[in-house]
Amino acid sequence: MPIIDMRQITKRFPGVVANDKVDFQVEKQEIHCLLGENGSGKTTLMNVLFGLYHPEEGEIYVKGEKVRISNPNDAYKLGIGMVHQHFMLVNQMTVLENIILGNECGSFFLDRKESEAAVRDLITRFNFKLDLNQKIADLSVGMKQRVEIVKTLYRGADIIILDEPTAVLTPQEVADLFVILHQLRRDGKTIIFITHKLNETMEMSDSVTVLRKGVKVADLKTRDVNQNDLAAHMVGRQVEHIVSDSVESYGEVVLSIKDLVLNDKTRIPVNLSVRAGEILGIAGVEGNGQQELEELIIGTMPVRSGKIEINGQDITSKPVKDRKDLGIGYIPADRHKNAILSNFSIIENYLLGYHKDKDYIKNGFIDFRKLESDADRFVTEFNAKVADIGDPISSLSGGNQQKIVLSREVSHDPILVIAAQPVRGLDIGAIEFIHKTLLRLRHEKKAILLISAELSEVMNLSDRIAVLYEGQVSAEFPRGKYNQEQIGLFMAGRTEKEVEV
Amino acid sequence: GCGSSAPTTPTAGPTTPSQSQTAAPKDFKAGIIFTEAGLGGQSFNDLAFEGVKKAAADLGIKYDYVEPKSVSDEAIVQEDMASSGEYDIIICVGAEQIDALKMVAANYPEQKFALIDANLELPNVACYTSKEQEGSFMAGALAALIKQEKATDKVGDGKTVGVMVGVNNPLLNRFVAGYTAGAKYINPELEVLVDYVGGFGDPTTAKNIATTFNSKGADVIFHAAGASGMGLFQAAQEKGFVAIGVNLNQNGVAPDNIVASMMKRVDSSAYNAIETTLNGEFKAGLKVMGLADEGVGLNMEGSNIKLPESVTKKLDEIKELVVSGKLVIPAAIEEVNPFLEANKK
Amino acid sequence: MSETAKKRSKLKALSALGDFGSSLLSVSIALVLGAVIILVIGEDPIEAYTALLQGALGNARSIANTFSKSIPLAFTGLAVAMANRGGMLNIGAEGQLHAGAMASVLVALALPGLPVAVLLPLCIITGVAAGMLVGFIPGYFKAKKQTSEVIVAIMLNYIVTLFMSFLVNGPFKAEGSVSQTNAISEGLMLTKLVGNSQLTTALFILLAVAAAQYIFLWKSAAGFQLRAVGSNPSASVSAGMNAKKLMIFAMALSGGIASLAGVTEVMGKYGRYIEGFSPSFGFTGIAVAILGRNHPGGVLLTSLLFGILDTGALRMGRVTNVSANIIVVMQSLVILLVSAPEIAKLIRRRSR
Amino acid sequence: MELFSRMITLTLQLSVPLVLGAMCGTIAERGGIILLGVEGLMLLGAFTGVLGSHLSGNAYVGLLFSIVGGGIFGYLYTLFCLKLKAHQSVVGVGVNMFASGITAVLLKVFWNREGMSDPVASIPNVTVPVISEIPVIGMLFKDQSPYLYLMILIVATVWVVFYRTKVGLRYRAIGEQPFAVQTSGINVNKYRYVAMVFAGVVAGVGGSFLSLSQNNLFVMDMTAGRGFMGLAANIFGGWNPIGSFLAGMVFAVAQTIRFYASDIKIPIQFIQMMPYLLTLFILLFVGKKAKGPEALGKLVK
Ligand SMILES: Nc1ncnc2c1ncn2[C@@H]1O[C@H](COP(=O)(O)OP(=O)(O)OP(=O)(O)O)[C@@H](O)[C@H]1O
Ligand SMILES: Nc1ncnc2c1ncn2[C@@H]1O[C@H](COP(=O)(O)OP(=O)(O)OP(=O)(O)O)[C@@H](O)[C@H]1O
Ligand SMILES: [Mg+2]
Ligand SMILES: [Mg+2]
Repeated sequence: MPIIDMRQITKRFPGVVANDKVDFQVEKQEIHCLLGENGSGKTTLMNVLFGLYHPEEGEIYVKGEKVRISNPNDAYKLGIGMVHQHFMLVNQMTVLENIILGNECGSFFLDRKESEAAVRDLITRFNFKLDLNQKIADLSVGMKQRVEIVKTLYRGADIIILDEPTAVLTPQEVADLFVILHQLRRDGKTIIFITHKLNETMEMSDSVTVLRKGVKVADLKTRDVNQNDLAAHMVGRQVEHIVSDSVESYGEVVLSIKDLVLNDKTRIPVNLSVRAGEILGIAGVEGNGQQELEELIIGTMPVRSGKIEINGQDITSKPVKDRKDLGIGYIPADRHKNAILSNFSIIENYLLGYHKDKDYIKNGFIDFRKLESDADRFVTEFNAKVADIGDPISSLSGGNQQKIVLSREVSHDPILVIAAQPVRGLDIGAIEFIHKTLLRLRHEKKAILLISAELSEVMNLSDRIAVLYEGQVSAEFPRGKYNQEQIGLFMAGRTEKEVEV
Repeated sequence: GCGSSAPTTPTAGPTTPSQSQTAAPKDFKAGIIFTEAGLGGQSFNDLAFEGVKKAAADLGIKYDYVEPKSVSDEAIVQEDMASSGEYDIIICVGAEQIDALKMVAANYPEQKFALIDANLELPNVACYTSKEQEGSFMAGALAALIKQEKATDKVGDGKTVGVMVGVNNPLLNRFVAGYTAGAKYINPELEVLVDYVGGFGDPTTAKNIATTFNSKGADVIFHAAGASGMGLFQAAQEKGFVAIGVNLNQNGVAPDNIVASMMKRVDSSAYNAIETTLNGEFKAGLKVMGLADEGVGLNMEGSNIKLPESVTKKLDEIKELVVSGKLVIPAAIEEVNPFLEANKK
Repeated sequence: MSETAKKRSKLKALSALGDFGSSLLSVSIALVLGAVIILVIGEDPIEAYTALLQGALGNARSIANTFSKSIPLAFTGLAVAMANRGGMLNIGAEGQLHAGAMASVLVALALPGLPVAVLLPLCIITGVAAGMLVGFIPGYFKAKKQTSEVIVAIMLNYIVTLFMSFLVNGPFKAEGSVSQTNAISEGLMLTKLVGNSQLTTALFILLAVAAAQYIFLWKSAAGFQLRAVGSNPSASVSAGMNAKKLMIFAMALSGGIASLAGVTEVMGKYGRYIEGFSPSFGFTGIAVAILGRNHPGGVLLTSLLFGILDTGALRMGRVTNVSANIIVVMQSLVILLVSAPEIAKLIRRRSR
Repeated sequence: MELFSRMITLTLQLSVPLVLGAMCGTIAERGGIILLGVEGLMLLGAFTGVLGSHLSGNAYVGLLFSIVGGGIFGYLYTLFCLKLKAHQSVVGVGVNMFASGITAVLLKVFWNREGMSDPVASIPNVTVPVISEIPVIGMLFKDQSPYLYLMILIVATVWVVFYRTKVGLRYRAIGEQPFAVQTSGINVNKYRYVAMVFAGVVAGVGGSFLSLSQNNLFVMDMTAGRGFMGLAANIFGGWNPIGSFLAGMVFAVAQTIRFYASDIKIPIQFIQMMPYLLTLFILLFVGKKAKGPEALGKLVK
């Protein structure tokens, strides 16, 4: 008997059938992947199970009994917990406070001691490394996720839903998460794991359900399938695997970073350079200076010490706009925060960063004719699914938003493209497209700085790789020199000498 | 009921021949336009309104009134009333209506207007102003005399009295000037504390000013601060000092502590405007209501503080000096010192 | 391309119409509630509302007055909307309009010899400059010190009005018992558009400013930047905008627009600065801006609604015994109900 | 010394409405509701207090009225903000206007008077016998309004509830990340309603302090900007009960100086400006980050 049995679930939103008569069964104590492209209805289905959405049709059985789940409280009573795609944590509060929120010890007064004891019990049992008194705002993404998991455990969940938990994690963190999930399963918990990453599905799940456009297309045992099968189910076609080819000649140095200090504590200088026609990949566990590197080059963070040059021109103390005008295309890691005006139209989003350019601005006014025709062209060229370029960009899915950002940043003939985590949270199709675009740009002799926590992405695309560790470059080498394990060691702070021995 | 009972008592001004009204035409209608400050808080708007209401009761006339929300509304209402032709007299309260009335009254030469608290020379406008400084001078003198004669055990040996007014403007500074002059006229050594509440609807601040004054030694305090003044009376009762009321007889609010009220008979001005128009005796031009005309003056009725004859006699003497024109009371603070220099005893 | 553009504008127009419909419904509810209050105090609501409509729209003069009353509210509404678009709440329009009014009058008084064609623009420009200065301060504090612009502006409202009170009772006091400056020359005042009404060429200034604001915000590069910073400062900074400068700019601009409420009042209606001439135009402007969806067109419509209520109230107060305070209550109900879009939805749902 | 003690007493009195106004703001805004309507809520409290005292003849019944009335108005305020999804800043402007108008209308209804009520029974100041004789601290117990102690009690209670209880933890979380709290199975809106009722109560008490303790009647618009100052104190105090308390005290000290400075020979307007100028200078030199609760104004379903 499946522990979760959802039958014929249908959930409609205005204009979309998000779940169309979906059957979904999960066995006790398994890790069950829910696989599907963006917008295929995975989150919707799980929100139904967690009581956040109410389906138009269908029934839910938990542990054999028919249930009505009308809110998250009901779900918790049935032992169902959920870790959302966007974390539901209170940044200003401590880890402990976040975990106990809603289920605190004490009758009226908060019994901190007892709560802490209860949580501590839990984290030692599962071997979580968490400082209960740290503020959430100071935690890394991986840590935050751990807090989310502890939260569900603390509420007594034995069925834990994780919505795209690895989308924002570094390889190390992903590995750590898998260890935790396996441990949880050993302890009798059931895990539902939403993802669109095939390798992860293969690596850690027991069974897989695939959704496509709101319809369930497959129920599989992981051991019976391979990645290609899964991809075919998911996308409905075979998928390419994009790897860079080798290039014989590079152009001049475009970006040159001299003695730049990323980490104010260690103050170890960093030297890097990117040549025209070259992709320099920056690998490393997130939080090791990537953010600073990105911001120091683009100019949103002032340079304390060191020098940055573009085509030999010192830009160290130039304002952002002047730098961008030299020909920098910039895809920031946090696109919602740094690259998008969400309630502005798609057209207007194409103006962001070009709000002073002669192409679009005539006598201080916006040349909408030119802007709209460019927007139309970019949207088509980049294959973004857009109903109307006058719609707010927030009406697009993340993948399509990223395509808008990418097309904006690379279509103005930049000499340097900084792409930070460019495919984070995107599905296979979109990733394919973005990777192809980066390679195309490289052929067009652009210099590309690719910052990514996704090691395979860096290894597949880069001509050279630099690994960041605690604000310094722990290794720099041409592609192919080291394998994944070795690079993993650099990411942990080992030097080339240590690794070669 | 204390302050509230007062408005029902005022006998309409001295010019009330009460026989003439018997044949009041049923359709006589007055319009009254208040200042932007509106009714409430025992301001001159309220006083004028009392006069109109009394006229309605005595003379059987009808009236409409408007409380404008801004100064510019006053012109709209004046124009609207005048153009309607419904009103036998339109009474405008407050000097801030002068600019608008200058235009409107000129445009409607047949329409009769009364302007209260300001002067405008037009053939169809009857104007009434008061000499607040004269009444306030009496209040100041009273304050000084109470202290000098130890008229009540609520005052001490200190040499300080106080006055607070609603805001710092020329009209209210007449009260300040008159009071200061009056107090120092009696006793040049008195110190007169002055403060401005900052509004007419803030009794709390008024009370704090009063207690602060009192802690600095002031034990007779006068106000011209509308409803804020209620805070003064509250403080007077709590701290046990003497207060002087304003505009209408406020003595009943705290009869043990309010020794007198400085009356300003705006009500009789309004009454007079209606009555003369009704009787066909409307006369344009300015009527100044001073001590001489009983337009301002002290009222001790209803106070439980009984003044010794030494005080009342002296007050009568001073009043005589003012009425006869021997003392010309300063209407601005700058004029107080020259006045005192000139009238050194 | 132009096809989709047309469709787009049609859709926008439709949704605007829907918004307008809900607002009208809310206004009606407010009027019904007002009618109940009027009944309770023993007056006839029909008579009262007839008077209100007549007073506001009964003849050319009252229509003109209605427009004239909506002008200062439209200016403060535009001002608050401008700041809102830049991500700032300008609660200081009251202080800004007082500063503007005083500055323009003082220039007029100081330079009586200049020809009107020179002096009038000079007065307006000085007034706007003064408003911009007062608006600049909270913007500057916010940008440089991260102090809440709300608290700074509240303090400035008190400081500016007290300072104006000082000027008008001290150095620039006119003869007489009113706290006001001397009158400026009559020729300098804004020209009346309808005889015996208060509608002046201020209307044209307003329409020009509203149009300019629309064009600025949605058609100009600077306006785009201002809205961008207001909507997502960090993305704007990453795109090379100077967020701090733009914040200050938005507040200064807002202050300048707010000042026009004061400038056009004193130059159009009074011919002098009078203490307390503004019945909280600045605060009501917040409601006007938000009810007008921070859009110049919406602001103009909303202010007109307020103008109708204000002007009509005068007649209603005169011919009935409905006091000014009841009108204040009704206006506040209009503000409250129009600000609550759900009310219209709730009612539609019920009636289905 | 005598002067000093009087100044202290005055400062304490002045602080009561400011601190309570600030507390009202703190309670509401920590849960994510923008409260520009403190002024109006206080005015309504001042009115209901006097009404209660008038109807019953007992000032303490008046206080009770202001408490209950404040709670009801706090509830209605929230109804607009949450159920009717009104723009919260506009609700503030609207409520301030409504309070001013409706109290004036009701003055006419209950007392048939314009602008102010008849005097009613008021709550006298108290002097705690023995303790008031102790030097220095004695001042705190000599001739003080009972509201002062009520205020301290409220500040302490809010602090304890915020930082020492379960509901406080949840409520503070609501102001930062209501969705997170909601997914923990907590009814966010219920918490907001309850908190806003308390915010209304605090405003009501602050209002009736003016009408029943400082005075013995209601005067139109008698709050005279104290609600706005309270709101400023709340922001200045960092949306925190102790901060609000201290900020309210700072403002009160500034006002006390204003009363004692009125004999200095400078124009009165500059003296009246002092509290506001002082606040600006503190902001300029001390600097105070304008970081409010993250979810201010955000609604959940
Ligand atoms: N609240 C909503 N209102 C309207 N439509 C929605 C809503 N949530 C989801 N949808 C629609 O439902 C469909 C399924 O969305 P859902 O978020 O479940 O997809 P998903 O598989 O989780 O995708 P992703 O990988 O992007 O997380 C999409 O087409 C989306 O547009
Ligand atoms: N409240 C909503 N109303 C309408 N549509 C919604 C709503 N929420 C989400 N959607 C739709 O759901 C789709 C997926 O949204 P979501 O935010 O999950 O995207 P994402 O996961 O960031 O994107 P991607 O998976 O493509 O990277 C979008 O097309 C969006 O239009
Ligand atoms: Mg997604
Ligand atoms: Mg999803």
